Amino acid sequence: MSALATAVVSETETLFTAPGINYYAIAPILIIFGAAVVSVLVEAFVPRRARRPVQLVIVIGSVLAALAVVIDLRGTRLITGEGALAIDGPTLIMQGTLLIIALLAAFLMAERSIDPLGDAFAPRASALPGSEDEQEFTKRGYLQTEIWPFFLLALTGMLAFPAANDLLMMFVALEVMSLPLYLLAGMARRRRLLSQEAALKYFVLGAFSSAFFLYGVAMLYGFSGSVSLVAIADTLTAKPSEATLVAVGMAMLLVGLLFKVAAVPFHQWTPDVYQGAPTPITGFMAATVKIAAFGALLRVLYVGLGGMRWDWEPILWIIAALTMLVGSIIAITQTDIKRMLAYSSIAQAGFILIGVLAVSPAGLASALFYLIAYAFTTIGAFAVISMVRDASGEATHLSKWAGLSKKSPLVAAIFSLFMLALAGIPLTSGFVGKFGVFTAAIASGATWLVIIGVVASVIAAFFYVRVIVIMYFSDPTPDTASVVVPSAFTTIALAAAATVTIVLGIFPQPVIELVNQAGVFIR
Amino acid sequence: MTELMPAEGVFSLIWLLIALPLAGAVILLFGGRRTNAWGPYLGILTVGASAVIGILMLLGMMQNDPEQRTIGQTLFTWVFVGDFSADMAFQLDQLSIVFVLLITVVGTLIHIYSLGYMAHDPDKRKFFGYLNLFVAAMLLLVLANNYLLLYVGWEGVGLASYLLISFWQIKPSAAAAGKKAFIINRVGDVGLSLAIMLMFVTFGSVGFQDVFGVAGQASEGTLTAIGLLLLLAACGKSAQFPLQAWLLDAMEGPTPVSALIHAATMVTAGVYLIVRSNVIFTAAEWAAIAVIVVGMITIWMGAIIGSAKDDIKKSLAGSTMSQIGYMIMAAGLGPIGYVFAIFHLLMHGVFKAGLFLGAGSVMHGMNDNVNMRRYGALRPLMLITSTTFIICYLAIIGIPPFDGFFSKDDIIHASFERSPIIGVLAMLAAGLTGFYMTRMVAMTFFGKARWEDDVHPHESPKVMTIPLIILAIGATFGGLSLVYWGNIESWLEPVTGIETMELALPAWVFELTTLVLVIIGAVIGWMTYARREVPIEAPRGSWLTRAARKDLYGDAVNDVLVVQPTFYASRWLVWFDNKGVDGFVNGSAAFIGGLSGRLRHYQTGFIRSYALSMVGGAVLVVLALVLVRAS
Amino acid sequence: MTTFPWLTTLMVVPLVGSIVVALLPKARTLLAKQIALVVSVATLVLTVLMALQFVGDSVEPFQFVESHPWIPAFGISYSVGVDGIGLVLVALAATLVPIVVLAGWNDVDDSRGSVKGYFALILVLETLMIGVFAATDVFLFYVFFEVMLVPVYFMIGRYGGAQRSYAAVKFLLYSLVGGLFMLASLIGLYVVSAQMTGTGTFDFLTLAGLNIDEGVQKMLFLGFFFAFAVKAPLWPFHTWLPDAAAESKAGTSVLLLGVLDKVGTFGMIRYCLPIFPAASNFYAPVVIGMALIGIFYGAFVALSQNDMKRLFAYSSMSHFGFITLGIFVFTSVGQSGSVVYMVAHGLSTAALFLTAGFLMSRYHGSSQISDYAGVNKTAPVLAGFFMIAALSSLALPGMVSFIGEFLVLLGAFERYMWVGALATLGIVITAAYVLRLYQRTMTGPLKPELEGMPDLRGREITALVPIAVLTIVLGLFPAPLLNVINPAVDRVMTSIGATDPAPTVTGAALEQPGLPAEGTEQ
Amino acid sequence: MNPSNYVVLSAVLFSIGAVGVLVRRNAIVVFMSVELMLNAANLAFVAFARMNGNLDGQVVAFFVMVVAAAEVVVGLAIIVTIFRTRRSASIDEPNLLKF
Repeated sequence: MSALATAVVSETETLFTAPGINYYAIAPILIIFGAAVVSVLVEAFVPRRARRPVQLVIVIGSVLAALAVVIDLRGTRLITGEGALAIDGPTLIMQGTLLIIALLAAFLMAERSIDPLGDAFAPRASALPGSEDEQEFTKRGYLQTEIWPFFLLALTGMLAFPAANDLLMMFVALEVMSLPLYLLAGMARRRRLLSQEAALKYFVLGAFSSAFFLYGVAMLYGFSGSVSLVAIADTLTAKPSEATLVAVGMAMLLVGLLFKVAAVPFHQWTPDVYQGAPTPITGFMAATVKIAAFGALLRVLYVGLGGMRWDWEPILWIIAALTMLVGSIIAITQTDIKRMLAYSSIAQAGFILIGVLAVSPAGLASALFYLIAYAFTTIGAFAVISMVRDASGEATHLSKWAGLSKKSPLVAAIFSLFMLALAGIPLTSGFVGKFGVFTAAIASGATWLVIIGVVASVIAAFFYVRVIVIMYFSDPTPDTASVVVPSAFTTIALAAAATVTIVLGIFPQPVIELVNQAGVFIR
Repeated sequence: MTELMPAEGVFSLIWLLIALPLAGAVILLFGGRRTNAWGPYLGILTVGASAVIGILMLLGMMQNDPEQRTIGQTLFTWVFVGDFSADMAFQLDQLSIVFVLLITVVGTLIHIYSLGYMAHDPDKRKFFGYLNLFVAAMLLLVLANNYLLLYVGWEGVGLASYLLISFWQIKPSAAAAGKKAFIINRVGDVGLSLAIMLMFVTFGSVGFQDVFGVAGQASEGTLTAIGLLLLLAACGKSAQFPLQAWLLDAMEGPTPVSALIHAATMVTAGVYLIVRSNVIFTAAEWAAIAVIVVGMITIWMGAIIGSAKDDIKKSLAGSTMSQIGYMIMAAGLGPIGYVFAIFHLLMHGVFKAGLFLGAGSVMHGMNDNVNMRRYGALRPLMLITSTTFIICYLAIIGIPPFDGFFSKDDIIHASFERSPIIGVLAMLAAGLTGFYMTRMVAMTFFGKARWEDDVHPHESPKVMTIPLIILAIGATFGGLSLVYWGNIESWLEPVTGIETMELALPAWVFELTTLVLVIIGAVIGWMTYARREVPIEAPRGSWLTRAARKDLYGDAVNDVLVVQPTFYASRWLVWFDNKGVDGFVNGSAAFIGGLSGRLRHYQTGFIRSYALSMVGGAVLVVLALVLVRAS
Repeated sequence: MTTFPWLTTLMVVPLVGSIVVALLPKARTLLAKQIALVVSVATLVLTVLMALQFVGDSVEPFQFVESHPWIPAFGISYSVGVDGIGLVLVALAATLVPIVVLAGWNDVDDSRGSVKGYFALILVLETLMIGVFAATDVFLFYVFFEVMLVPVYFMIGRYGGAQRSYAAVKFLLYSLVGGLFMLASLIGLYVVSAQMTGTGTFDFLTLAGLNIDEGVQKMLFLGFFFAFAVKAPLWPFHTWLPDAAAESKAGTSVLLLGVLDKVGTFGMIRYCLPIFPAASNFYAPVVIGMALIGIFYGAFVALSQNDMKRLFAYSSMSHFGFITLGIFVFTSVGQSGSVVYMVAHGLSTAALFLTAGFLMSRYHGSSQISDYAGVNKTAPVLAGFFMIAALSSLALPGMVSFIGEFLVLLGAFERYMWVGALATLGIVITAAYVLRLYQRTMTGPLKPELEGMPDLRGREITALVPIAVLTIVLGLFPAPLLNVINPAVDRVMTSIGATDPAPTVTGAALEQPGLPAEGTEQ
Repeated sequence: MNPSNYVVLSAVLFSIGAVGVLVRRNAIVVFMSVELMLNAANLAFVAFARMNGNLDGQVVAFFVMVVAAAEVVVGLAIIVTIFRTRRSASIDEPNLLKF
């Protein structure tokens, strides 16, 4: 048994599988899943006019209920579902964060005041872009309500993904999470060609990566005779010799997961999808998929492959460095704000990987904190993007943000806050996050990675700062977009994101305690 | 070392000596236009009050025993760090009181004179403010009890000099001259700074008493270094070779300034510094020799320049250089010379102030023209000015019984004591003095009138002539009285030490020889410039004349050796900063930007290309893992 | 010892003021200025009250200490306190802010950023400046160090000149590069402290007390020093400064060069030396080399600048060379001199930038030297202050800058004679570029375009007078500075295990009357 | 027959699928290639289940089939929409989002 495993596993549950299923422990997943099913039924049976309010009640109610259960479950550490699901500290923190972020994302998706034509989604995704049908639907004020079942299903997958303790569960969760997102990405009301293209790219590449993931699972199964992470870890300790099978399996598994976290060189879908997808969905997916995927990655690496730490560390090391650098470097010449944030999210993935690579409880805690900080900031940033508009919809080209501070000082200030947080300026959540992962990494001896991270941070700071330059230091042009006053939905989401960004920057202690107490993954 | 006496009675006012003119300066300079009306009078009053205090102190000091004439007054500890400490403290002894009197008395006279000379200048108030500032700084210089405080006065007079040289700063030449003076002085200041530092490192203190008390214990090398550094400082302040170039330009300032600062007092600060540090120079022979050499070179440079200039003030400035050269040289002669250096300094202060003020008076009547070739035959029109000028002239060339005779002859004697070569050179230079001063007097007051058309020469008002008369009286009797009545040698002896001269020949031989040489020089001058027609356009002259007109190429040398290379280096560094250092910074930014531009094109937008990079990545990861596992 | 939270109060007052100013209606510009002035003056008064209670020769390393846990998970606390060095710099900041507010009264209009925004930023900056000098927790220091960039960035970028956003971004990124490397070192330090003491800490005194392995010190030192070298700025990390200074409003430049850049040199003496004594010794020759190059490089480049503000920036670079030199020669004279120099440079820079700013505001805001000539004729008061500022910059004896400069040179000379001697030559070039500037702008015939240029007004004079008075008074009576600085410097010297060289001639008793206590008997 | 041959076969199939994704232009064919990869994995699961002597692999295969079916639904929906918009099923044609 590796040193890590000894450190990580302190309980004797290793050989003990719970008989049956602890339903309360997996209730958050079940609640959301149940709500999703109900939501599908609502689509079928509830009259069109009533669908939106009903769906909203279901979504908000179920998310809040799930959140309540997660909070109630705090401190739980158990493995249930015949070893398929691990409900432990990290899982619960991620689930909690996912639920809160999902709630904010739901608010953004429910926003109707921003776009004069309705919400951010095509009234009928099946209608041809620009066709008479579409215009008719728009005129009638149809709203797409199928987004809600998709949303809930994706959320189900996300909640299960970091909890999955065997690779089959993980694969299923991955697909449950991904498939609805593929569809959601293609449902933008405006710029539908881009949106559809994003959906296609996301789907094909996502499926492609799933195939890798699955094949990797197959190899590991072939090696260990089980898809359980614990069993794989044990087999690795027992017979560390079978090089090729394990190496191939591990590599392909990593490819699938790294695709989801958008690590270089598996990142290329990210800019296209982030740019093309409807902005609330981009915000939702940028924040939550990253959490869920890192949750799964962490569990696979720490629990399943912890014994092979010395094998995967150098590779992930290079990938992390590349991810930070490539993401940051390409972002500096972007002209579309959503695309820029997509590259930024790639770079951020690299920073989180630093925490992952610390391979220590501190690394896990710091990665969790970073994910929380990043998720709130990101969803807030996309909320702002959804509000900055001109006649053709969202004004995502950076030139249209020139002098925005004149038109709306408050929004410009909030967006600047998010940019500074992403850049990692102190007194914002992003700084504490970066500080945490760097600290964990240096404590584990990954000093050079931190130095690369520092260099990448500087490069990244350039493009975050550039947005501030454009908003504050340039004079408004006739093309400058205006900021639409949103309804309470977006306002709440934005306020929450901004508040968390500041509070986590100034008083991070409670959350740091939370992630520290989350301890380690259960085995 | 003499014990410091506590400052009691009149001596408790030492600080007031400085504070009075300083207060005057502050009020005049910061008081603004409100003080225009009465400001100049305040200026005179404060300096005059200082003079009175100074005289009282002299009287008080004379009542004490010679050993009890060194008075110390400490106000507070000024700078203190670790082992370093310098007090805001004054030391009044026989040497400083001489300077105090010179500065305050001559200063008062020149203040009064300025009342007339500057009567119509709109910035008269500022002028008096600067003059007061100068007096305060100069007093601080001579009263300080440690080198660091001396440095404050040292630069203070430099500042005042700068401000006054460029007083008519609307003239670019005046502004440039002031700047030049300050910068060249700064070179000298480097010497003073380093000397102070070396003293601290060597002796652990920069106070006069401490340093002189243990100076003998230091190695000769160190003392020589300190001596040379002090000499550098003296060269800067006293316009000695090689830092002489600023003095001639300094004549851009108003004439009273030239009289006070660039003749009587400030430029002699170098002499003060060397004499004050006599302990060090006595112990460091090579430094003393360097002092003699510098002094001798300057004596000749100044004399040659003075002989060739047609500008009356510049000619006088050359003369000043030369005379200070005498003093510096004397100070290099050792204990034998210190007293004479100070003696000559005092005498020079009086007659040179008289000469400058006289020149100012002439200019006043000649529409501020300084070209002696446009003077001539002014004597009948300016009786007082010419008489006083001629008295001072007799003093400077050393005709008995005028004061220069006593002081200069002593120096020449002392130099023979040291070495015949030095003596002969000093003696010959005295002859040259006779020539150029006669030339000046002849061109100005005698010969034919060569005035410009609209000039109506006239005598100056009383406020200007009275100081002239007083100075002339001083020039007439000063030497006599200090030799026969006051005995300056024994007065200064406790400070400088003394050494009796043992000359191979009786003193009158030297005196006579010198006198003969001076008269020969004077006669040549007279024959050339009074008897013959003086052309209005200067003749081309010999190469030496041409060189002397260009200040013996002092500026050209500085320009080629220092100024040009500095600006060349500066421009090169600007280029290097932009292209090199900043170029690297901007270049790395541009590099990353370029890299970004390239990298983003790998994001082709084609799904299959993305898939390819995923497959490629996967293959690499697999290979890497297999390799890692295999190894 | 009082328990009143002085330092926190000093930080809170301007912060609250800033919020109040920011929340004012946009049209109430006058009120915004008035509030800013009142708040900054109140802060100054509080600072003076605090300084009066400072015990010069206290045994405590820090006074006015406050400590509250902040992020205990990382051993981070909100700990503030000042020693003599911190105190004088806090005082410097508190002094300059009201002056800048007053001087910048009409500097900004509504054309680009809002007026109230400018003043709110100044007040925020004051909070951060005080914080950065008062922090005794290294992490807290870092936070202030970095966050300070943000208001300055906005002050340059929003209210600056034509190239403002280039300058602002360059400033920010350059500083961030330094800051982030420092962050890496900071974390390294934390990890080392965790390894050595069991629990990681950022407490300065604890860290300074650690005996860190020399190899580790050498690595960690670099991160800290790089950040400080960029901030100070030391050659060759200086190129952001001319741009930032040239594009800023005069007030911004004053705070930037006068106070903010001091954080760099402050950091060296407060953090680099005590925490990494061995590394400091190891790198000292390199640093001294950089400082020397900086002294001459800055001065030479300043000599042929045609832009006043760039000239001041390069001259500051030269001055920072002196300050750094003084710190790294490891003599108490040099280090005390450096701290005095920091104060002096703050004052002289303020005077230079403000007078130049007043001058520029009278002629289309041009900072080109060649646009001016003979100003003395039409604006003698302005020229007079310009002269005082120039003299202060060239360290005229009798001004506080002289004391700083001389002590630095003396300290250097004590330790390395030739270094000190070489650096002393710098004073000539300094005089050259300063007087050349004065000559070109203030003297000579008045340019026809400048005919009728008004002289300084009451408000402007009010802003300049305190600087001039402080410059001269502290030059003649520096005891208030030296009394508090010397004990702090002694502590630094002890922490690096350095002792002052003794005079070569022994028996040179300090016989002057009125010596401080440590002097020998009469 | 040695079950490990099936593993080799599955690897070959997986590779064919992967290459198919890379070289084919028609979105449907690309999609089928992905399905081929999934099924290659299924084959591997089953073969390994046989080799390891437990049924886990076979169970996994069933799950994968279900997931694949769901994926088909989603995939076809997207591809059909794109086809209707662009009148083309070329996977290279949607190329607005790049750089």
